[in-house]
Amino acid sequence: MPMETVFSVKPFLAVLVSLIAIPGIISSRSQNIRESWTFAAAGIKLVLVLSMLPLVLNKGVVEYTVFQVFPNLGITFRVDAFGMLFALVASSLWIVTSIYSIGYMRSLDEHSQTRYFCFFAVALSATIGVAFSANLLTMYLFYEMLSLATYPLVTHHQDKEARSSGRKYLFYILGGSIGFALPAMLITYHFTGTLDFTGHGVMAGHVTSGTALVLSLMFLFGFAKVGIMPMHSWLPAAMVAPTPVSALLHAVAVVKVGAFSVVRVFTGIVGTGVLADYNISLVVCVIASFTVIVASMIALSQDELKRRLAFSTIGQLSYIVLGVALLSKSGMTGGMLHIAMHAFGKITLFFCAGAIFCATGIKYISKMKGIGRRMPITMTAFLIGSLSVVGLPPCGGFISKWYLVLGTIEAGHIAFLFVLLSSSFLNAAYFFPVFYNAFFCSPEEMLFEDKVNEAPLWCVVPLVITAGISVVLFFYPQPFLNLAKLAVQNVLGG
Amino acid sequence: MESIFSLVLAKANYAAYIILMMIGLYAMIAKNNLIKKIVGMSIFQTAVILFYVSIGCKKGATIPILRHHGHPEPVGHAAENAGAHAMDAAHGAEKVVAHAVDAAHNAVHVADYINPLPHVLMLTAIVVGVATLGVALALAIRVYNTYGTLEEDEINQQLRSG
Amino acid sequence: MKILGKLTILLCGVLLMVFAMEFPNWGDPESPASTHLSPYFIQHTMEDTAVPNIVTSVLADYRGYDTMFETTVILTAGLACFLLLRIERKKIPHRYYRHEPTGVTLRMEGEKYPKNSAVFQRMDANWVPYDFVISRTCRLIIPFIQIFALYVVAHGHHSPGGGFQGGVIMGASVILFAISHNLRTSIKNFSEKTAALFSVTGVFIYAGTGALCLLFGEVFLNYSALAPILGGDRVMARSHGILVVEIGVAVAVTAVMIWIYYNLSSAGKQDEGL
Amino acid sequence: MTRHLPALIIVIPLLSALVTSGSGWFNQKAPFRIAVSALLLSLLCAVLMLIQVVTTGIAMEYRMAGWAGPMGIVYVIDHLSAIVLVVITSVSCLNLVAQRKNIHAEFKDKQGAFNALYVLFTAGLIGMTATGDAFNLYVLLEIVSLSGYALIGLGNTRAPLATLNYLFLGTIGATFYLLGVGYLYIATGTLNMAELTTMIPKLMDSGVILFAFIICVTGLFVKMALFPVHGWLPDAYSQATPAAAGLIAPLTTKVTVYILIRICMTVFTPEYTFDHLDISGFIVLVAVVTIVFGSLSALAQKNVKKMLTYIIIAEVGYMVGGFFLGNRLGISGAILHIINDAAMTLALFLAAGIFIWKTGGESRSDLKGLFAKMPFTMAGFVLAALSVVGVPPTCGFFSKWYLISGGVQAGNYLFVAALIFSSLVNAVLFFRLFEIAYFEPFGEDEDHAHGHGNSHGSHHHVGALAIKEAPLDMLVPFLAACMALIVLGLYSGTIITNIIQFAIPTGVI
Amino acid sequence: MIWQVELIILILIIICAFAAIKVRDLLSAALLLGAYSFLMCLAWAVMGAVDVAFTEATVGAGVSTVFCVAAVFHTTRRTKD
Repeated sequence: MPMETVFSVKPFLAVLVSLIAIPGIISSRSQNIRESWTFAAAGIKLVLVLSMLPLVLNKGVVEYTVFQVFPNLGITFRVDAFGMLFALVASSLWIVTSIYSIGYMRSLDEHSQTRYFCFFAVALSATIGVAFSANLLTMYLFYEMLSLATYPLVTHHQDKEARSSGRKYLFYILGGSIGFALPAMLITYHFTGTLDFTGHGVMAGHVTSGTALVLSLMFLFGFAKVGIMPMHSWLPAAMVAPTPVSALLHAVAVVKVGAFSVVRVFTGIVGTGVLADYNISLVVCVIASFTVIVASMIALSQDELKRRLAFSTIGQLSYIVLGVALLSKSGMTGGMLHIAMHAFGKITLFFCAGAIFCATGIKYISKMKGIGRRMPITMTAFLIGSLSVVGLPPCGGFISKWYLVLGTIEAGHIAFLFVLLSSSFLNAAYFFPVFYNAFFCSPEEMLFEDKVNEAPLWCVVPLVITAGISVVLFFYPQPFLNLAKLAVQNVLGG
Repeated sequence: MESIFSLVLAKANYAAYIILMMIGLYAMIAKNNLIKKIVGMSIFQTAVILFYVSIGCKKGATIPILRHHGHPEPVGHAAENAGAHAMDAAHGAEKVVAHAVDAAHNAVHVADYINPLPHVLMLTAIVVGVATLGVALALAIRVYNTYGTLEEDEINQQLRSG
Repeated sequence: MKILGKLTILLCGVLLMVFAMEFPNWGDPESPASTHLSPYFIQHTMEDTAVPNIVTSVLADYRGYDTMFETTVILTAGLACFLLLRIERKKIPHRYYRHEPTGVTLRMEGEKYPKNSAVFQRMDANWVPYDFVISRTCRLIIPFIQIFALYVVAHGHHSPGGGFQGGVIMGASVILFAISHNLRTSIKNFSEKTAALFSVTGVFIYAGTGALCLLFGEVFLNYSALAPILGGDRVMARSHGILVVEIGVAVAVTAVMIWIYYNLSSAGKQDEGL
Repeated sequence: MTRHLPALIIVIPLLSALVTSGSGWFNQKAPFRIAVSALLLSLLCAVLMLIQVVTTGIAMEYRMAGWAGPMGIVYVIDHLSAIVLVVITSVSCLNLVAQRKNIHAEFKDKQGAFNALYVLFTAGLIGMTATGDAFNLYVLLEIVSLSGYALIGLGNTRAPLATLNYLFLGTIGATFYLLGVGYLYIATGTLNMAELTTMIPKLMDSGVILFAFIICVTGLFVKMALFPVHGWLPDAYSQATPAAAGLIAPLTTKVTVYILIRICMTVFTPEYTFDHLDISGFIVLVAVVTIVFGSLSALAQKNVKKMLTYIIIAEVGYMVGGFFLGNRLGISGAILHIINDAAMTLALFLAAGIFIWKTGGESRSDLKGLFAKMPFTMAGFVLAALSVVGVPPTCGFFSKWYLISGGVQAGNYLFVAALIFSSLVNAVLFFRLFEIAYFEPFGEDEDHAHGHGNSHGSHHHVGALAIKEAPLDMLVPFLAACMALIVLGLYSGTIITNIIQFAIPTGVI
Repeated sequence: MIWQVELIILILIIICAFAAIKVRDLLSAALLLGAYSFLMCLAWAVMGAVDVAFTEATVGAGVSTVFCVAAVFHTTRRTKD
């Protein structure tokens, strides 16, 4: 596998750029200046990420070591296909979310907006850091940074509910990472002497099957952001956050960082060989399938829109884990691709939920009767988003799910095919009532006393954009598909 | 009889220091009154000094002050050597042997004098003892000014109730 | 607590006893302590430092660095007592005065007090009549004690004693004065500020001598570097250097002992004392 | 000049302490200035020596009074002591600068004595670190202890009693150490650490040496507050004034751990400590109990300072346990943690000092609304807390990394579990504080009398709305300390490969 | 070094130490501590440690005792144990 390695400071800059913007954000006197700092940082970040894309597509990697903290282990960045895929998703969605944040926060006149934008920037830095990290240590560093930076965002409202949710959030996330991931990382380091992500993992030949299983499970549950049951309940709780936060962080950045980390560790540290040889993949598949089904069923029973979306996310995240754990070429492609596809679909859904809340103050599905007539654009976008999540054409979600389904067949585990299919039905089932309520029920008098129209422009534009991208990705999935295929090639070879 | 007697004699000092030390330690741990504890502390420290002084003892030797008359005779010789000692006496042990032969004419017999080093150390320890005692008493006076008592249980009672 | 204490000391005691059995016999001239390092001191003190009292030479020269900190320990204790106890002179609710001509004791309250005059004399609250014998005897012997203290300091090279012992005796003489008369009289003669400054000066003499050696290009406390100013050859310079630092020790110890006594005996008020 | 650095680093503070103390009788501003400049000079010396030692790779030796080897007292600056010296001087200097206002408020007319004791304390620590003589160590230990008693005893009304208890235990500890030195002397006839190193291997089976080891180590355990003998620490440290706590809390236990390492490695040799004696497992167990106990006790505290003191106890467990794992990773971790923990504790106590200065209380509920009122202070506090929890890239993570790796290598999973447990508990502890500071609005209840008899400092209390960010001369040193946490973390690799690696005898793997 | 003398002194020292922590009066305890120190100083003088004995005589038996008495004077003589 010829690989061109370029040593460049770009990945580090991409991580740093939003941190550099923070002093600007803090010291800004007016809202507009503050927001322009955010946009500037977001734009530069996207440009930096994009500038590395051609190289990565040509099977090259970009490397940069910032600090050598241990003799053979440093804070090192390394951009490869999989990381690029994730970074591309995150950095492009940051711009959209920033637009949305402005609309949402200003229209609701939220307090402490400066703090909000600061931590948003930190969170993004951390996300890109995770995407570009070259070894487990760097990844852990940014993972923790993300956990902590999102705490003030999750608890933005600073009320009782936010407090208890924040507590739950930290309990699961920090508890998982310190309690499981950190020791697992150290034990791995002890056995293998390295933590670098390689194509085939580093554990092979160093650990026994039992140890490998325990370590894999410790990683799986330790990176609790992936929301594998039983480490999932922080996610619905974290929905107390302002919607843009839920959108970017809980549909995209945080949870996807969890999924990304798990995938990275499984492929780069544990190694596909070990996963297959010691039957760890099967165990992981079973756990993921369980999560997929149960989360979808719980989602059915939720009335609050954001909570329903949250449980939907839990299920969808397990798709990714499941896809990768299948260890077949298509399955892995599907899993990795799902990171991108689901991100665009789910963020649309969250934007819609936020827009509805912004315009009407409604959180519950049962009260959204007839809302589609008042907010047609929003609800159409919602339809597209949910189609993508369910996995129906003409949306991007279809592509990833297609690959996943192929993957189960390729791997010869037909049982998981049924899991996927039944889960898709469940997905459809929990999104259907929303449309039904929105479009086919007559509006209740009480709810629309005032004139209710679409949410502010700042809110609507982003969701139109993301819905559009979701559709576009169905017809033109190449950028992400190529990256995913490249990534799989790196892992499985050939 | 003779052997037991000599054994007791040989270790009597060590036994005494251990007993004293334990008395002091007991007072510090178990006594209720702060001044008593301080007294115990003093006894405790002095016991260790007794131990050190016992180390320094040497049978048939006298106090560590050289018998001499007027100025030291080999001054000139010593003056040349003083710097040299300072510079390269790193191999002290070998030097000692070398000098033992060398210094035979000096008429200073090591066996005649008690080991002075523990004495020096203990001067320091005594001073540390009195310094600690002073600070401890100062603290005890402050405690008394605050609580009006020196009994620990009464102080604890006051702390609990108020 | 008592039972715990008894148990602890029993355990410690037995343990100590067991290990003490391994010691070389008491007074054994062949023990490592007597054969390893000390012979060097015994044999070379004269040629190295020209001080026959080996303890003094080891104390102030070979291990002079230790002794400097030993003096600092004393200073630290002085500072600690001062800091812990010294309080601003608060309003004293009442004072006792003695009308000299009549011998009547008056208790006075409020703000205004008579200035110390020939007629009214301030007394401590728990005053006991001066014992003529004690106060006169003390007056009489204090000068002798002080001269003895000076002798102990100065003759430390040749006989037991040195800066420490001399300093303590000197300090004790002032304390004796304070006890036999009263604290205020003593403070009037030797104020707290004087004590504080003297204690600092004493340590400064020691450390400064050491630092002077640095200036002369030798290592810290190597008095032989001071030969040009102290006179004599390098060996005698050591001997003289020892005397200088002993004086420093004596000054420091004297002052600190007095200082600590002032603070302890008056609980920091420096007004009425033991 | 370079030759004299090991003497200058301690002589400068000593002489200036004297001048400070004297000048306090004439001028109330001079003492502070003299003290700061002396500590700065000392810091300079320490840095120069570190550079010299690292570049040459040879330990510096300084013969006090010109007497070499066993006759005189020798100062030895090797890699280990050089780095610890830098830590001591910088922590002391930073804290003094940060506490200027506190000191002025608390000791109006005793500036001279306070600053002198402060500097003497530092000088004592420097001496303890640099000395190569077992008895000289005792003398300096006593200087540190005595000035420490005075500094702590100046705290609030409860402080004298706490200090007296500290004094008793401290004296027991120091006297045990002295006794241990006596046992060593009786068996070998020397007090010089370098010579003891060469003599002890010949006497490995001697009971006297064994007992000397036991009693020395026990004495040091008392001084560093390991589990069964920790009782004095929380009371003493939490009752001290902020200025004193900020100096004593970061340094005393850490330097004592350094002494432990020095005694075990330089005097008793690693072969004796780890291989010949079969006690490592037991001591690691004690350390584990200390960690668990410290963490759990910290959970039960309402008073912020008291909570911090229990964390210190747990951290002592980290270091002792890591050292007695007996492998290179564990010892590296312990040494690295000495440095890191000093910085972390300094930052935490400076933060506590700022809180007390601004709000007048030290209970948890006094932190209400501080995130809004003092964002920079709280940002620093969060950073320090994260370091204690062990979140990268703060330094706490890296030392914990080495400690855990050491535990894994030694197969001591109990120790690993204890470290993880303690990290989790620390996370709970600090996030509980953050919750209060973040969620509860400021000044919900106005009375700061929370029934713990803390009258001291309440005069600083000003109206609720008047509280803004802390004064600059408190904030800047504090933030500097916080930045140091990150810098230390990022350069921990450099510290390990260039300094600590050479501090561990090659025999240890 | 006459061992009989020394033995007697050691025994007296132990008695003094015991008495100092047993007596129910702090002033007596302080004075017994002084006596203890003085006997200790005698013991050391017998052992040939003249400088140490001298120091103990001035510091331990002299000044320390005065300090203790001063402290007792300012606090209380009463004690329960």
